[in-house]
Amino acid sequence: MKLLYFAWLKQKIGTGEEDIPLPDGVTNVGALVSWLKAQGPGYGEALEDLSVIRFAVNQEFVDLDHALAEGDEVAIFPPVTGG
Amino acid sequence: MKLLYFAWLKQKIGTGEEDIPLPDGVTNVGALVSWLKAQGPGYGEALEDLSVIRFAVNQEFVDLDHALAEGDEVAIFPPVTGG
Amino acid sequence: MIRVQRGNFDVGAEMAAMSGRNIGALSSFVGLVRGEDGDESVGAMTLEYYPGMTEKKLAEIEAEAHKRWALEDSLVIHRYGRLEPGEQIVLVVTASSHRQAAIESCAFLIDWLKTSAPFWKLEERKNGADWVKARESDDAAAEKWSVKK
Amino acid sequence: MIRVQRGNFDVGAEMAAMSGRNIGALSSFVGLVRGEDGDESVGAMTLEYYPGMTEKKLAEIEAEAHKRWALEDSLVIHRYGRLEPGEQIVLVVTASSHRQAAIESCAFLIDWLKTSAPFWKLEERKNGADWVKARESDDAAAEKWSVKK
Repeated sequence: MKLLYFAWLKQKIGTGEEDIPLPDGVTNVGALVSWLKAQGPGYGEALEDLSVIRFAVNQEFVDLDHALAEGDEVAIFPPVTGG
Repeated sequence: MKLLYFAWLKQKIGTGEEDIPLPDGVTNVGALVSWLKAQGPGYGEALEDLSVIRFAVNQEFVDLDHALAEGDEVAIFPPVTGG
Repeated sequence: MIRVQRGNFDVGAEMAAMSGRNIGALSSFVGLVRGEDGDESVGAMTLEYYPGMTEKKLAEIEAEAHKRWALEDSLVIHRYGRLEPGEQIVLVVTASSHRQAAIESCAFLIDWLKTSAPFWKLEERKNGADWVKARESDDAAAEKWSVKK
Repeated sequence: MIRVQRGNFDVGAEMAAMSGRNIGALSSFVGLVRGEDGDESVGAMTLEYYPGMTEKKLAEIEAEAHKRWALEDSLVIHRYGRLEPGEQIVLVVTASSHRQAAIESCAFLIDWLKTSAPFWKLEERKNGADWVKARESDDAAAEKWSVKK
């Protein structure tokens, strides 16, 4: 799957995009976040407060319980601020 | 005083502007209209239905009972339609 | 600024010329001569105005907009004379630090201009030319802002 | 039409390019980078976006505007990247036969763009650069149109 990070999430994680296989046991966005938090201190810091984080799967806004499949494009970003 | 006519009033009266001395006994706009109606068939026709006529004196909207003085600029026109 | 003029105007140039210390929002409205009214095709229209009073009333409503909203700058251009379908009639531009002030004041000015500005319109149609009557739906638009006509 | 682009845009040319059978009203809104926020001076801002999703969401809201109002044409241009104070950020143009449709749809689109479009802003201030937080007053502006964010 493709992971995309924007704004300060991108800065804290240290990359804007990465490709990973869907991790074992990860069935939804919430589980993916838990898995990511264990991947390093940048991830842990970036994903600490979920109240200021939003998610999109295949370019549609979703909640934490949205199911994931191999091949999905998952984007993680702060609430949008508009232009 | 200076009299100005606009739109179809100008067409019916046959002129857009005329200078006349304040007629004897004419003290307000209503009296001026009565006096004008007697000045010819064009005036009579133009000023027949006062519900579709508006007045300005010295470039401010006024009612029929607005007092007139020598030197006033009196404009007579249909309700404005905007641009 | 208020301009009543015979000639056309350049919207881009006018918007670019708006000046202010801290403009974050520019709203504009351009009114054009339509070629159709419902199913009926219409021809040119001729706009008559009252030189002196028209500019005065336009300046008054512009001042009122500056009283109601925090505007950095504003512009009203209104043309007169005979205009063909597709031609520009009127331009309103408002500039503010914030978008609500720019948007609302622009809507306020154009609602007033389209209903209460001292202009009279002669429309050319198939059966001849007719002076346009004031419309009640337009009055309602002006009343929404509680402006004395 | 939707365009997300790095470069600047020419408001006059874009408005002149609007096409329709019977355009009587053109509304536009231009958002610019302000140099001051309250008493504080601000520097450049950098706009980040989500290529693909941002265009998709902009196209969706444009389609929604065409569903709600009888529009002849519409245009949304949004820039990304680093922009200095005074630079243009966003343009909305709506064209309709009637002014209320043009004015309301333009306000609808810009309210949505300013609050709900997938962009993130990094502002440069005296003490460094900060990512702008979503504002509640902006949410209220979008809610007025009952649009799902």
